[in-house]
Amino acid sequence: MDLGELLPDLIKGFTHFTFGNAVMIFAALVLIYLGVFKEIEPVLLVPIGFGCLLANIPLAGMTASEGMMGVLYDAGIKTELFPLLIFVGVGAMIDFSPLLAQPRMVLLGAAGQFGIFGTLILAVLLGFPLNQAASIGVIGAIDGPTSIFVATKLAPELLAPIAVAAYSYMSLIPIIQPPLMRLLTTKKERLIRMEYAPKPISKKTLILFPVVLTLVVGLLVPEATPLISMLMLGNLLKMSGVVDRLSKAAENEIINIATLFLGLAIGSTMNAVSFLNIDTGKIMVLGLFAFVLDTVAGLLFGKLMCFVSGGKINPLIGAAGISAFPMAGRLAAKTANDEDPDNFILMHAMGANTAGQLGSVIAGGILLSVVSKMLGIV
Amino acid sequence: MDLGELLPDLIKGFTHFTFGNAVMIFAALVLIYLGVFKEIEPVLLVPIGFGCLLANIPLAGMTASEGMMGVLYDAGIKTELFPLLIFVGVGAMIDFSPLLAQPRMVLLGAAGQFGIFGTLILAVLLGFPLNQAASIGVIGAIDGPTSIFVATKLAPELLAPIAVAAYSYMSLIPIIQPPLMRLLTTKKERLIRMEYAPKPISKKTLILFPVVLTLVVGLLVPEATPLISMLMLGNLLKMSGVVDRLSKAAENEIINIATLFLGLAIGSTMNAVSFLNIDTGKIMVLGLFAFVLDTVAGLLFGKLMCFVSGGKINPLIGAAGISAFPMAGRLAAKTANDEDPDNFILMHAMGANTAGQLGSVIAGGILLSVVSKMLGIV
Amino acid sequence: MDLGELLPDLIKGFTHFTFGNAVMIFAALVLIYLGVFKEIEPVLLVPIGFGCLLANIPLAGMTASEGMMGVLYDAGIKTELFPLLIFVGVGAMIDFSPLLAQPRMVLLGAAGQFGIFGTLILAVLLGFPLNQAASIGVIGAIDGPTSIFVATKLAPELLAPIAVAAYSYMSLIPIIQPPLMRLLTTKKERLIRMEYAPKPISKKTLILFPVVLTLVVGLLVPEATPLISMLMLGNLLKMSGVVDRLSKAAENEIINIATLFLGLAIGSTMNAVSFLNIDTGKIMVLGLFAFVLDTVAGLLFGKLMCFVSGGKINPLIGAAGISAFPMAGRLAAKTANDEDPDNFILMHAMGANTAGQLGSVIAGGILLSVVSKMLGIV
Amino acid sequence: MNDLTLSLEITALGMGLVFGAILLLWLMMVLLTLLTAEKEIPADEVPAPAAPEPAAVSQAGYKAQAAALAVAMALSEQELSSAHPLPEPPTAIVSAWQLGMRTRQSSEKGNFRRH
Amino acid sequence: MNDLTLSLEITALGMGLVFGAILLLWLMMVLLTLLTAEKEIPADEVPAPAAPEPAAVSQAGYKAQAAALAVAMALSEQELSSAHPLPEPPTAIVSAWQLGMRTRQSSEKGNFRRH
Amino acid sequence: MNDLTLSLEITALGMGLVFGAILLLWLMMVLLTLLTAEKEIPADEVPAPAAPEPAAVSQAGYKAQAAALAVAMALSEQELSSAHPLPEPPTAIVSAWQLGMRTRQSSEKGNFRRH
Ligand code: NA
Ligand code: NA
Ligand code: NA
Repeated sequence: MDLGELLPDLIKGFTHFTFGNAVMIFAALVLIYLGVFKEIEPVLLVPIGFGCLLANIPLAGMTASEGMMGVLYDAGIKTELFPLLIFVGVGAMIDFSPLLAQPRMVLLGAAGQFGIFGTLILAVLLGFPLNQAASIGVIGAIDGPTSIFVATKLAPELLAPIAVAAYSYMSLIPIIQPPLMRLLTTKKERLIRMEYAPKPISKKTLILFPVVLTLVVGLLVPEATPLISMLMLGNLLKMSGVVDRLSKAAENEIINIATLFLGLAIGSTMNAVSFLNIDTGKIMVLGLFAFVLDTVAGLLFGKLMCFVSGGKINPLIGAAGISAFPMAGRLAAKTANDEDPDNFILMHAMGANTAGQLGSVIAGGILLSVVSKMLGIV
Repeated sequence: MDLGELLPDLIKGFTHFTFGNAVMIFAALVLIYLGVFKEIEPVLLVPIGFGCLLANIPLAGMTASEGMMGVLYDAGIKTELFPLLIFVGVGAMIDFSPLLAQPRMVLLGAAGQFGIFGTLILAVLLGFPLNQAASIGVIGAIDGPTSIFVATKLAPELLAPIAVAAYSYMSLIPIIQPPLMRLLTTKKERLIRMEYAPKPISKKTLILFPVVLTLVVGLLVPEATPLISMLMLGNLLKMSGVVDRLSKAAENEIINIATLFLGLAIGSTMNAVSFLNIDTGKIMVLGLFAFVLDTVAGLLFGKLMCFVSGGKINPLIGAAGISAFPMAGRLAAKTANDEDPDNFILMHAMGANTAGQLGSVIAGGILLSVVSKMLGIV
Repeated sequence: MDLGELLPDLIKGFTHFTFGNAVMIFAALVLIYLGVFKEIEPVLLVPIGFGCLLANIPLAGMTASEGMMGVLYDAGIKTELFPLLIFVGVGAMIDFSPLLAQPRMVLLGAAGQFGIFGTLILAVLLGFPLNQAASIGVIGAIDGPTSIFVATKLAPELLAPIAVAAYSYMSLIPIIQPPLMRLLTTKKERLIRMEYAPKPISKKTLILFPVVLTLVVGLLVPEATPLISMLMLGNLLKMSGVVDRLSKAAENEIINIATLFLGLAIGSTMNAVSFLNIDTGKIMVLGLFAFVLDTVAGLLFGKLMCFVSGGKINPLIGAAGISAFPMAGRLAAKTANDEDPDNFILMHAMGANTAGQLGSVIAGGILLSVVSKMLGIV
Repeated sequence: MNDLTLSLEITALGMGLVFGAILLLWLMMVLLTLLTAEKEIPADEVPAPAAPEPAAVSQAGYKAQAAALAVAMALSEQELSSAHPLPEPPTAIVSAWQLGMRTRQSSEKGNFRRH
Repeated sequence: MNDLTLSLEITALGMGLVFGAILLLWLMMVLLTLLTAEKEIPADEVPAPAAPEPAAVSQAGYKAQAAALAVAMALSEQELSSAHPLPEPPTAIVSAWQLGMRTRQSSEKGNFRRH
Repeated sequence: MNDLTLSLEITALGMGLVFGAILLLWLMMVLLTLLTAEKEIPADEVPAPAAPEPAAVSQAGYKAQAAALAVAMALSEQELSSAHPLPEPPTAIVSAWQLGMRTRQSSEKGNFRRH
């Protein structure tokens, strides 16, 4: 062994370093920067960014199937365990009483899914095959776990850009939505006050709701069962009030660990070869389009409900129907409040927002069902 | 693609729905109802019920081996990891000092296992093959993880009804035991007061006990080693007082997550095809019989000890020897206290109860050993 | 079936019990004793000791690949998941600001790695093949997860004695180091006071440090990436201050569970056949040698820095460069404080100590790289 | 059939199904709310914020009240931390015994005892 | 041999073994207790309920006592939460330093210092 | 080449690389510290011990101060425990609504309101 023979080995980290790696590491740093300093979805963007960093250090071997990131990917992404476990925790954090008190708000949760299908069409026009186009469309569900779940089934090769788009834009909602809200509604509409005289929702209703919903959605859209059932399991654990140990575990240990590992595993698929291509760029653009389209459709449907109700419904709550729970709901309430400091529509917006969460999961299941059928996957 | 072709696909959830599914979903609702509204072992019955619900939604695919429930089943039931992890947590919650202060109480822990063997004989008479009969008998251990552990080894096809019977009846103990207690003991016996002048148990004794017990039981009954060792590991972590981090993790994170996943995985095996048959009905009846027989044997042995000790032992504590830790112990003390508000036998009952816990695990291991040998499994 | 036929089966636990088992069980009891009563690294020695106990109960079947210990070993040691997860937690507990405030301290982290290579040479002289000698040398990293990580890659057959040596001696540091400190430094040197007028370290620096360090070390020593990146991930989660959920999970649930399982799994490899041989004895002696050599090298380098700086550096902090975070740092400060109650060098010692942690990981990666290359493993 | 036509069909079908499912959900919610309505339930039994409201503290501004609140919270926290549905930790057994002994003593003396 | 005979045999053998094992356990417990008995250990060193007993609060009934208790509990909780056997979090290092600096100052001034 | 020579080579190479890497780290740290130094940051913004220092309690020794501290700690603990970056639990929504209603009321009445 002489030094001349050894030198290539000493600098192998640098000699295997490609320009693509540099670009992706820059992207990783941007994600970490956005998470840490801009506080944009830090619980996901920091692990995703860090995973991306690791995926672009040559020869580190962490993303090989026997490396740590490969182990996490196989254990939690391939099996879909991580997004489903996150949903158990999210379910334990959702309160459906604003929705149950005003059931008609559920319609806004349907309207806020137009973006999914609009984006699908556009993706097809841009040349994506149907399975990929559908996966890209589900960014329009504006719900991380749903996007990841569907993409894993239909187009796992696009998982990384889809997840990054879904989570990045979700945190940009406070920037994306307000201009659209002001553009599409009149000041008079934004000033509409809504009564909130909810009928009291009994504990029994709140406990039965997740069970019955699982059954109904499960029978209507079997493909949505995993997502909806885990969301509802978390909700049942919380609402039942008798399994504090389990609901605390769901809200804390389970969701925290699953989130950390999910982020790392997804980030670790962002290697230069598979991520740095024109498709990724298209997906980022299409993702933005999906967010805009969802918001527009929600607002327009809100205006329709305003018209039909004789001006009793503030169309701003339509924007909360896109999902993005709970940010979109708070944002709609804040926008109305900014216009008139005495206007409080938070409960209505949260009703629409939880409806959007349900609508997103259902739409994701329907898309999965229809596209699988058409592609003969089933 | 025309709509006529599509329709069957739209309602596939309903067309695949069988009467058996309906029955099982009803059963699932009953389990959830018992857990949530009657607070019967909710930490297990709610997840089991929810898992059962999921197993009977057609085409949901959650119980397939690559579905979430299948993944949990393979990871934690097939490997026996979940019941053993639960035992680590249970061990961290047991205090053996009442037993160590009155070692003769340990005999009651042996008497409370007659139900296992009586049930086995009856199950054989009802036509169950030996491996299944033995698994059904272990319901008489009145200890969830032991029942699951033995059934997984000897008759995994009966896991669901056995687990459901074990946990459902365990929570019915406050209904099952008191009539038997009153029937089999005289008022004079129930009024017996017991002195409690325990010798102080040193910290050293409490720390050495789990280690020595693991060794002794491990050498005597190797088949009981996994169960007894994990129980004792949890106890050692707790009693040592120097690994607070680990004992807290055992008592909280580990047991909570394992319990949630165990319940879901077991519930998900309750599909209509494998659960809805005459065997399940027989098992439910045999399980009840096992509980009754255990209590009777315990009480009779308590009466024997009362007689031998010259009337110094209250036979009620015999009923605490069945395991069902810690409910049975508290129930025996409460029954004596109801008869005479100044009669406190809690420490004696808890001694018998922890002895019952040990006896159940040992009896489970012995049964596993003997039956494996006879069936030539080994 | 007659009793004569049955008897061998009844006492099979004893008939399969070997003298080796007895010796190993004694060793297990010693480990548990040291952990519980001497409080020597109890979070690791108690689980390791208990795992060893289980491995030496004949026919218990827990260490078979389908037994619980086998499952844990395959899930967390073979995949290297447990040591890496522990590092995420450790990273969340390290504060690099003392090091960043006095960057030259980092040199001491290099000096404290001489023991690795000195021990390797000695191990080769004692007849160990190169891969085993290198694994034994890494005991000199004085860092549990690093030792386990490297041994798993190069010589998994020696994992148990290496892990036991690494953790046992680490806790003997308060006994091993002080005599060496007094032997190798003059009283005058020990009395040297050090100014601590650190420049303030900005939050931005503390956040960027783990990211940049991962990149730099990853490119320089790809083999060190898994270890250094997980350490830095934990540190980033903590320092960023925006993902409290995740850093809490890393510091608590993740590290606690991984530690318990790691200890059990490693202990369970300590069966009589593979552990009780002359090699284990040699490794224990070599491990002690590694610790001594590291301390000596650190102190001598500390004296060199003292000389070069014109007597402004207290050479005691050299002993903190061996890693063994955070005991070695505290011990160096305590020794100076014992000599002169008004002499406080804790921050300098902690700077050297965190440098030692980094140096240990880097040295582990370099050794892995060089030896893999030479053995043609790569 | 090309992908574009297909995607348009998926859109029509998909949004139709989404609205259909959502309408059924609406129906389900109305029925569920009706069937499980409990007239006797007062409004405040709907899951309300469990924590004492900090606003109350600042409004009152009295030190004594703050101290009382601190005591109450510390006690409630303590109760909370020992509440779990699985078998209670070992100490519970001992303290149950002690409670029993004390109950006996106090009932002999006729002392008042809460709980 | 049919299954019934077999099951009767299993029962006889099984219960025999269970009682045998339990008798050995009894012996083991007696021996263990004898061998590890510590005369000098006062009774209260047996793991006792760690939490301050709520009963004491209600019996005393004095507000001052309650406040003192709250302080004590808050302090003990704080200590508890920072106590763990693994390396302490970063802040510990800084505060150890500060403690050191203060110890120096106070020892120069001759102040009283607890701990 | 025999193993001993090899091991000597490994030692030379290994320690050389370790020192090389560490020197590069030194450089990196100096650069990083220089490039990210923030003049305007006051010293106390460096992560400091979050917990109130127990020493302060013993030094002061006044009961009133201790009570105030207990209140402060209890409040801070409460805040801490409800702080997490993911969607807040259901109660948060209700209390946000209540807060909104109260803000409206109080702004109509012109009451002072902290936060
Ligand atoms: Na949506
Ligand atoms: Na039993
Ligand atoms: Na080292």
